[in-house]
This record gives sequence, structure tokens and C-alpha cells, in this order.
Amino acid sequence: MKEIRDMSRELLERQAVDGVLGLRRGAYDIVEPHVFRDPGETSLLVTEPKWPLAKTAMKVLRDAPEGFRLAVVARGCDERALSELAKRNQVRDRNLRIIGVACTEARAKECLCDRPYPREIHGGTQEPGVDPFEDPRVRALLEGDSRERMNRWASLLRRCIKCYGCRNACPICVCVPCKLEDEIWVEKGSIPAEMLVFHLIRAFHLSDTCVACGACQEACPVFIPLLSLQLAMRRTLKEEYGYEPGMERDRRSPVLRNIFEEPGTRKSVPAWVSSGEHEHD
Amino acid sequence: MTKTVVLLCNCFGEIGGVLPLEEIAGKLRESGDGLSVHVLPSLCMDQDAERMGTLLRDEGADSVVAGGCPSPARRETLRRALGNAGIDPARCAHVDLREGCAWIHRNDPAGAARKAADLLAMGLASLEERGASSDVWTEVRPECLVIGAGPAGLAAASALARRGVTTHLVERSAQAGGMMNLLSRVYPGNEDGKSRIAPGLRELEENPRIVFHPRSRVLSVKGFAGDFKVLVQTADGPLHLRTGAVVVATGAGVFLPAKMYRYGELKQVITLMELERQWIRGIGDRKRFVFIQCVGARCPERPYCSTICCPSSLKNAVRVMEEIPGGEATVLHRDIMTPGAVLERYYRKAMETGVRFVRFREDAPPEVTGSETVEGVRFRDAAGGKAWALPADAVVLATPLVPGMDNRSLKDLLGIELDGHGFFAETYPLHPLETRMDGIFIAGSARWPVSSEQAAAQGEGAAVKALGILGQGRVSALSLSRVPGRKLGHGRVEDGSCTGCGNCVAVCPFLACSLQDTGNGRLVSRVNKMRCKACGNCVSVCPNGTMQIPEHNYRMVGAMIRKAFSE
Amino acid sequence: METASERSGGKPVKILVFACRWCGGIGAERAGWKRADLPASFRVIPVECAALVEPDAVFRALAAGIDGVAVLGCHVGGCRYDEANHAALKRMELLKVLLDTVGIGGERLCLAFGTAHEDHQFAAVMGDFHRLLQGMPPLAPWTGGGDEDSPRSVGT
Amino acid sequence: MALSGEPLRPGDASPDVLVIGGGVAGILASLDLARAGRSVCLVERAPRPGGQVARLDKIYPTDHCAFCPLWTDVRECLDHPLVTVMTGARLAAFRREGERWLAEILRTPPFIDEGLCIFCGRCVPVCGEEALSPLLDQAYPPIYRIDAGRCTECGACVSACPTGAIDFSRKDAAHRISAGEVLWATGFREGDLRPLPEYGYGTHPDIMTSLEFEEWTAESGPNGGKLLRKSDGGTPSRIAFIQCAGARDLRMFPYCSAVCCMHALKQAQWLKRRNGDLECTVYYTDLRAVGRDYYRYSKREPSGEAVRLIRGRPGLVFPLPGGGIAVKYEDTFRGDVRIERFDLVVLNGNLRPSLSPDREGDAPAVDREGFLDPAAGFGCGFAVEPGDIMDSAVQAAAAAMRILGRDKG
Repeated sequence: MKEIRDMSRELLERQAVDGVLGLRRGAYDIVEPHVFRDPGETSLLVTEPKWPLAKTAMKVLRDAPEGFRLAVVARGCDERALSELAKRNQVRDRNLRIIGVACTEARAKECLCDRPYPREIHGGTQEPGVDPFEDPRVRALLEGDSRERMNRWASLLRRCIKCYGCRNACPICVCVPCKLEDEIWVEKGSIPAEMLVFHLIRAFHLSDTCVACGACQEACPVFIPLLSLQLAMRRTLKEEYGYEPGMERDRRSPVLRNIFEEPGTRKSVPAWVSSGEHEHD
Repeated sequence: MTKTVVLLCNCFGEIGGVLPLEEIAGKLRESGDGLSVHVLPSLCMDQDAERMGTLLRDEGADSVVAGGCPSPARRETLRRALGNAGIDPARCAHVDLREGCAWIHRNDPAGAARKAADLLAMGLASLEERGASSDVWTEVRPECLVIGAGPAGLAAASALARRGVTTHLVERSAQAGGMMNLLSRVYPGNEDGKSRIAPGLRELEENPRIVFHPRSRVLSVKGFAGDFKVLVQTADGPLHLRTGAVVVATGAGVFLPAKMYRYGELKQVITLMELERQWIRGIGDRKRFVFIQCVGARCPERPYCSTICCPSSLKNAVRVMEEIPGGEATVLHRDIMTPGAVLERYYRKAMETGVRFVRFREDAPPEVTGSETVEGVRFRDAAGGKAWALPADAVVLATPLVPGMDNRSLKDLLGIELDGHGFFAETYPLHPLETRMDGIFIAGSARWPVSSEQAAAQGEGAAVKALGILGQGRVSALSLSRVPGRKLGHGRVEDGSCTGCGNCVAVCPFLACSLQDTGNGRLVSRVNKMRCKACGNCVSVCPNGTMQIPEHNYRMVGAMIRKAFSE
Repeated sequence: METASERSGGKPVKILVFACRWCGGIGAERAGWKRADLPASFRVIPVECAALVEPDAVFRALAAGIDGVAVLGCHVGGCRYDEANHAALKRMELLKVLLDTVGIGGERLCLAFGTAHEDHQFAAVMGDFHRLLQGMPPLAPWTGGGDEDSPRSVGT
Repeated sequence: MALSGEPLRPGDASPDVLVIGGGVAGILASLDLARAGRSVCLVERAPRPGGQVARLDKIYPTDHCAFCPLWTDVRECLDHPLVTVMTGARLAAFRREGERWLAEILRTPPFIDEGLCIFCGRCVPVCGEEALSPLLDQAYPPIYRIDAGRCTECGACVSACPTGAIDFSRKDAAHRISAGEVLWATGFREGDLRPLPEYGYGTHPDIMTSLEFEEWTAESGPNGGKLLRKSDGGTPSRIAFIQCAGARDLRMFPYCSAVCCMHALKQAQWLKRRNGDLECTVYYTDLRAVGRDYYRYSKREPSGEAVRLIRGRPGLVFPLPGGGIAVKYEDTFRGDVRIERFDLVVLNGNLRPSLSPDREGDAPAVDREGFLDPAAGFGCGFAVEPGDIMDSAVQAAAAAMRILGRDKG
């Protein structure tokens, strides 16, 4: 906390950056994202509550004049989201600087976060992450045979009121227009949303991008545990290709590459799909 | 107001025998929207063309759904009929009612009938949403770029120049000829290395159509088949070219067997290349030569056979026997690789001249003995296991050709593929000189180790492929793709909605997609229509449906899915 | 084989097939030439290449009450569009994972990357897929119908 | 027969180039020539172009089927305005006339008209001689074919055919082709191995040549890719591939056929892939895997694809009374002589160039091994030098270029 404030002030004072994006506790204790430009102001900087800043950073940089240097007070998930946005050319991260905040153990548990800290930690101490698959809540969602899971998820998603909160809160979703608003894919005016398409399309669009920040489910007014939709796909990417969204800035998703460059373990390929070309490195 | 006509082929009872065509036709007519439906005995016989043509004209049709067999080869008459009625072939949807329905569901007529109705409904739906992207053309630049002036490059350049094509021959070193300059003799004949390239060099001298750029390298190649924009760094500064085709003939490198078989330690342990030089400079009084094959080849680090080392060693072994009085040649090998008639004959000749061949096992390689100089070679005969200690004056190591050091950079620069070893790869075995990029061809040891003779043949082959493009005034994207009956045009981007995420760029096999800055730092994807083959990868990874192939857009797919089980 | 495309539950099996016009398509055609005997439960949408199958279309199909989707492409390495089908295969594998997560079952997405010669393979794939889906419950809870033999609201 | 400067009759032609042989080499050369603006007449003996490659189920080293790339090129050939394809045709006479070559082509039109046959198959059951069979592996679209040997021209099929595709009145027709250049792409045929009794070829149905075996096990073959014994339809458990059977053998073919090693490895690996517990043994002299990825392919041993390689050329192959085939060989690495029992024996190496040494008219001389002397005329593919698909394709392109180089255009 203190370290973060000091670092922000210091960066602004020696004009290493033109602004620091963080949370400000203003009048009446209202906390909101804010771009600090005046070193003195940084005394108002806070790091709680959890508030995904990646998209805000994107907008700030987009509207800022060319060459504007921004520092972002970022948690691990913010940093990873920013690097995913950068991969998709949504953020020019050469003008971007991370002031890393490590989350508390409690926060990590709350978020089911397996990596509750950024690459470089400037504030807080590194706590071990939790394995989401060990968490009873997740277990309860993913266990059971397919019929049980089908009924469980159907009834969960049937709550959807189609507020698009999950999409809007997601630090990676940036498309305009969005497929979810196209009636070819999702029927207009039907509530609950054609949940099979609405939520599965959404989930799959993020399959190789989701940094598991949990913003979607925190934004859901009817408590649909959306994060758990992503976990299995994230695990598969890790097992097949050793790929974790947000971790390697310069590595595109293996799903976008051919099988010579990113062969994966090919566990899931039926034998007769195999071909001499698997031999290529 | 569109007028759609449905033509149902009875196929002489092959389809009507299973499907109640008239009933289906009736249902379609009732379904309203002014459909006119006709059941015809056939759609592919000569007399049908006329009949269908009149029928379509009378109906004033502008789009057609044809239910019949799927075979493109049997659509000629229908295509003629559409022509007669002045209907754009893109406005005709083919529905497979025979192979895909009548023939495989004949024991379930009811199910087959339902399926047929659904398939026709899907066909109709597809027509409503189907767009069209016209084919694109480019004027062909009648010049060619050949990279590398070895046997392959020279052959290609002179072949092209003789056909009147101005050819830019870019060579990294100062002189043409490549490895031929280093060889004393070349197999399978026994002629002098230089003589193999003499005709090419003469052409280079005499034919003004070959523009030779020594001490030069290609910096960038942009554009597409028919019109490549090439930047060459020549000895006297940068040079901009526009060429219709590119031939990559950069050759290969030679593997240096550092520390293997005491190479570098004993000066009588040499490589084949060094032996070639010594033949030129004078072989000295050495008599007993031992050739060791597969030095650094067919091993875990280089898991391939370099093709040329066995014949080269045979050549030199025979020469030892024939030209050195009292000469002795022994070839230690793991397999003698002389496939075909010519080389096998050569192998027999070597045996007849008295060359000794002994096989060793990969796991028991020979051992060079001697302290100051080579004294001999110790090895175990794989056949029978007899142990040998063979006195030798010289040990010659047959080392493989290795991928040229520029291959990686050239790959990125040209957008063509390397194989798992680092040589340039073709697309199909049937098209060994063609790469994934239309208009860029590969020849010689740059694509795989070959003899100078083979390299020259490949050079000529690449030349004829290039002529296939250069010979035409202009080429179209469809004609280049050479996919018969290909229906799709090319990807298309809705500017307004492209987020510039670059997924399409990452996934396109043909480097057809690129990101362009529209100012204010906003990136938008662009499709190079000449390169695009409409495989649709970009469509599937585009997060918000910005990238589409008009002939097969998502609205069309969505509509077809909704109709798939409407019966 | 059984021609009745009826499922034990009474509802007919519905299969949507995306067949690349090279291997998948020609394989299907050859199945016709050989007069294979197949259940009339599948509808084919021909595509130029398996790469052209948008994952969203699979959801779209399942949402439309289709029980299973088959994607037929060429051998990995046999693609007529260079490496186009590599990425397609990877996408579809990942898609199976999501379908498993939500209990639809990855097996409802059938991937067959074969070669044009393999008409018997096409027949086998379609036959097996049909039988598999016959044994599976309908997607009723997803498509709104609700699942008879299980409580309506299983929440957390 | 009379071959002179009479005026051309209908069906005669005077193309720039006459390509003899519609295999992969001939097809590719024709396309290259046509793309460069030359008119081509392509003469093929079989009812469809495609040659030997069309008989292959899979091609090494990528294990794809040859069908669709080959079909693509055949299709382009058939559709190309500058290419005339004559199938079911053979070279009857051939000679130089002034600046050009004059060839007489005897064409046996198929009883069944390709353009009319809709593959309905109604002709099959009505034929008492079982003379009709589908031609669908190499042909696209497929058609039926009448085995002239069996057909009695009873006409039952003619009346059964709904499209009038069958017509026995069509007789052989002679066409005269006057060509500027001739390209020999006559490929190879299988040599008869019976003169080499030690291989036991012809003594038992389970001793096959590799091409027979390829068709027997093909995905599109009689067993839909299943591996069975030819003798009793049982399931084999041990297969022997004998390399250089007839090749590198001074009694028959002194040369190396260049394709057999990889061909055998391919077949062995595919069998293993389909049936893991199958035991495949390859007897080789030199394992000649020289092309791109061939060596790797020969070493490839993923899950149970291991193929047993034995260096040695079996000296005796004979059917066992109790069933099965015995192979007697010396393992030259172990240096011991042994006899093993196999269910199937596949013989590799009986490939010979199709050009016959007995010359037709001014047909170019071939050497005593039967290969065309490159100096004597333009040639490509196996007619000139044994090689696999890639070699033939390269040679075809090179030959096309040399032909173009002839005339200064």
C-alpha cells in the first residue's frame, strides 16, 4: 500500500510517466479509477477493492496523446489481461508500465486465483495461489456425470437475464459489434437468453484468452459462476501446449498456429488422424 | 424480386425410385414464395441443356436450386443451361439427392424423403444469404527472379532467358557456379565439375536477358504471383525489381565433422570436399584411401540421408583405383545409397574396379588409428562381425549437405515452408517444385540434397513452372489456386467492425491477411485477394464475424442450420 | 444396421455434418457409390475446408435442437489448403472440452479427419455417431424443454 | 499399315507435342506444356489417366492418399483447352516424317460411354458373364467397365442401360497424330517373377507382388482396408516384405527400382497402424530411404508401429503344407540361417519400364535394361530412370522445359 503510493509519487515526480492509473478514494469515501498526474494526489491512491483496470488502461491510452506514458497499478490478473490486450493490438504496451500489486491470501482464495501476483511485485507480498479445481465450489460445479452437469449448468444459465454484464466486465472482450448481439447467433428478445449459444459462444471466444480474473462472474447479477466455464479449457491449453493466457506476451495462442510449430501433446487426436507430418519439429 | 426455380433430377429413376419427387415438389410449391419446381428425367444429358435453358428463360429465373448428383463433372449441361438463360452460376445451389440421400437411405424411404426436403430447404436458404466476390486479376510482370547461381539457378536462368524472359540472377558470392567451382569431377559421368555448368555460364555471358547480380542478396519480396515487388541489395546499392515469379535455388551448406574420426587432429583425415580440391591441386603419393560414409548423417542430430555422399565416394573410390597406380579404395558404409538404374550401374562398376565395400553398424562406428599421422582404420564388419585393422594413408569423411544458413530468413521473407530439417519444402509430393506461395518455386539442394545433374533438372523444371505464369498476360486468383470447381472467392473485411486483433494474420497459411494502420493507431485487417485461397481459417478465428467469405458467410450457415431439420 | 432413426426416447436423432469437399465430401460421395446403407439422420453442409467451420455454428446447431455435429476434414497434412485444417482441428478439440464442462458431452462433436478414399470410414463414422447419439439423452434441458427424469432446478 | 501424308481424317490431330503415357509424369508434363501455350495430345492405354499412382492407396512419406491431388491434376488435364486426352489408346506405328513425327494411334473406345454412364449399376445383374465391374478407385466420377474378354455382346446390358451408354458397335479406330515433338512417359509395368522360382511367386495366393498387395489392402479395395489372407480370408498375424525380388538381380533387373524400400515401409507401417499386434518383417539389401523425411519415416516407431528390419535377401520362399509360407534367409548381421513362417509374403522389386526393346518404327532406342536413352528422345518418369512420384514430377517438368527450349518461340 505505502510502497505503491511512494512508487507512484516517485514515478510522477521524476516524470518517468505522465500518469498513474489506479483507484482513488475521493470525497464520501467513493472509490473510483483515476489517472493520477499530480504527485501530491497519490496519497489518495488505494488498492482495494478489486477493480479490473485493464480496459480502463486501454481507453486511457487510446484517448491520450501519442507517446503518453502510463503506469498502471495492476494485480496479476490486470497485468495478464493487459498482455492479452497487447497481443490483440488493443494496447500499445511500449508506453505502459506496471506497478505490481500482490493480492492477499484471502483475496486469492476469494478469486480462485492460481497466480495472485504480477511478474514484478512492488507492493504486498507474494502469496501462494490456489488450485481452482481443489475449491469445493468449483468441484460442486464440475463434478457428476454429464447428465447431472447438463442439468446443473442449464438451470444455472437459465437464470441469465441477458444484461451483458459478463461481457462488459470482461477485460478482454473488446469487439464492436459483438456476435452476442447478432441474431444469427443469439435470438433477439428471448429471455432467458438462448443460453446454450449466448454463454457458450462467449465462453469459447475467450477459450485461449481468458486470464481467469473472474470479473465476469462478479459482474453477474444472478450469480452464474461463469469463471468455472473457462477453467477446463485453460487447463487443456496448459496440458496440451504449456500455454497460459497472459503469461507470454510474445506468444500467440497455440490454437492459432499449425501443428509443426505447436504440435501439442496431440493426446486428443485419434490414431488414424496421425500423419507423417507429425514428425516435423 | 428474385425468382427461384427448383430443378429435381429423377436420374432415370435412380433418385425418383427412392424419393417421392412429385410429392416433394408439391410441398415446395405450396410453401409459397412463388417457387416453381420441375421434376426432370435427368439434368446431365445433352438434350437436357436445351430443355432446361428454355424452361429457365420462360420462368424468368434468376437463381436455381438443382437437386441431383454431387459430381461436378456431370454439371456441364446444367452450366450450359444457366448460360443460355443468362443466370450467374453463383446463383445456383447444388443439392446432393443421389449419393447423399437416395442411394444410402434406400431402405428408409420415409427418412430419405424427409432428408431430401430438408436438403432442398437448406439449398434455398443458402441462396438467400449467399453473396459473391468476383475473381481478381493482375497484370503479369514478364520478368523472373532467380536466387542463387549454382547449377539449379543457372539452369533455371538460362532456360528462362532462352525463352525470352528477362531473368535477374542474384548470387551471394562473387562468381556463378556455386559448389561446382569446388568439385574436381562430378558423377555419374566423370566430367570436370566446371563442364557441368559450362553451358549455363556461356548463356550468362552471351544472353543479355540474364541480368547477373553477384555479391547481392534479396532483402524483401512483397506482392504475389504475377507481380512480386523485390528489393535486392547489390554491390552497387539497392535495386527495386518487379517480377512475375521467383525461383529459390540457394543451394545447401556442407557439414564440417569437427572432432569426428579425429578430423582436425590428423591432417590425413579429410572431407570429400577437401579431397575434391586435392585432386585439383595434386593428390600426392597416397595410395590407400578409406572412405567413411554417413559422417554426421542418418544420426539423431541429422536424421536424414544426404543422397549425394554415397555416389560421391563411389566416384572418388573408382578414381583412386583407376588413376593412382597401386591405389586401394575401401568404402565403409551403413547402406550404399545408389537408387535407380544409373547409380546402381555405377555401384557395380565400382565393385568391378576392385573397390572394397564393408558395412558397419551405426552403434559400432570405425575408429581412426595413428598418433602423428593416420596409420589405419579399425572397424567391425556388420556382416559376419569380422574385426578389421586396415592400414590407410588417407581417411575421407563423407559428410552430408546441410540447410543453407539463409534458409530461415528467406523463409520468413518469402513466406514459404521449411521441412523439419530446415530445407525448403514443397506442398504436395506431386508438385515437388511448388511452394505454398503461388509463383515461388524451389530447385536444387535448397529443397533437398541432390546431384548437380538433378539440380539442373529441377532448375529447368522450376523454369517451366515459372513460365506457366510468365507466359500469360495476366493471371487471376482462381486460376492460380488451381482448385478445380472452387466456388469461393476470397475473404472480405468489414472495416467498421474490425478490431485489428490479428487472429486472421496469425492463422492464414498463405500470408494473405495483414494489418494496416488506418491512422490514429487503429489497425484493420486487409486481405490480399491474389494470395487468398478462401480456406476460411480467418473466418473461424475472427472474434466478431468481421471477416467473411461472401459465398459462404455466417448468415448463410445460420439459415441452413435452422432449416436442417425443418421437416 | 438399423434404419429407424428413432432414439430410444422416441425423438428422432438429428445430426449435422460439415464435410470438407475434399476428403470428407468425396468420402461421403464414395459411400453413395458403394451404396452404403446409412441412417437418414444426418444432413450435410458442404464446406470448402474444415477450417471454414466456425465453432459458433456448432453451438448454433446444438441450440437448434440438433443432437450432434460432425466435422469431416482431411488428414492432418493432407489439407488442400496447406495447413488450414491444423488450426481447425485444434479449435474443435478445445471445443469438445467446453462441451464436456457443461455436460453436453464432447462426444456430441464428432471429428473425423480422414482421406477421400475412406468411404467405408465415412460410413462407419456416421453409423457409430448415430448409434452413440441414440443412446444419449436429448439436449432438452438446454433447448428449454427441460429433462423429464431429473429435478428442474439444481442450483448452487 | 499406310502412314503417309494423306489429308487428316476426323479424329486425327497435329498437336505441338504428343505425350505417350497418362501416368503422373505424362499428366504433369502435358499440363506444363499446355500452360506454356503448347497444344498437347496425351495418349493413355488405360480407360482413365492416372497410371500407377492411381493404384496407390497411400503415398509416402506423408501417408496421404494420392487420390485427390492426382485427381485435381487429371481434371485440369481433361478440362484444359490445349490438351486432348485419348484413353484406351495405344501406339500402333510411329515414324519420323520430315520435321515432324507421325504416329498411328489405335483407340479402342470403351463399350460404355463415360459421358452417359450414370453409375446406376443396372447392367451388372443382367450380365451372365459377370463382365461388368465398377471403375471407381481411379476414376472420378466413377463408371462401369466391360471386360471385353468375358463379354459375349449378348446385349442384355444394352437394354438394361437407361441412358444408352453401352454400345458394342463402336469398334477400334485408328487416329493419325502428326506431332512436332514426342515425349515418352510410358512408366513401368510389373515384371513376371515366375522365372525366379526361389520366390515362389504364382505357387500360392498369399505370395503377392507389392502392387497386388497394395490393391488387396487398399481402403478402397475389395476389403475396405481390412487385411486378410487371400487364400482363405483368415486374419494374418505375420507378414514378410522381401525387397529386391527381381531387382538388383543380374538374372532379371540389374537396376534398383528406387521406390520399393519406402513402399514396403509405408505398407508395413499402415498395416501396423490399423492392427497393432501384426508383425511385419522387411528383408532388405540396402535400406534406400533417400528422399525428404524418408529416413525419418524408416525410423518412425510410434506406438507399436515398430517394423522388424532384417538385412538379408531370402533365398527360398515356399508354401507350407500345413498352411502359411516359409521364408528361408540368412540374417547377415547375425550371420545365421533360419526359416520362418509367415501368413503373407509381399515381393518388392519387379518393376520394369513399359517401353519394349522391340522398337516400333522409329521409336527411340532403349538400353538393355529397357530405359529410354535421354539422347535418343524426350522422356520422363520411370521410362527414363526408376524413381518415385517426386522424381517423376521433376523429370516431367524438366522434359517439358527441354521441349519448349527446342523451338525458339
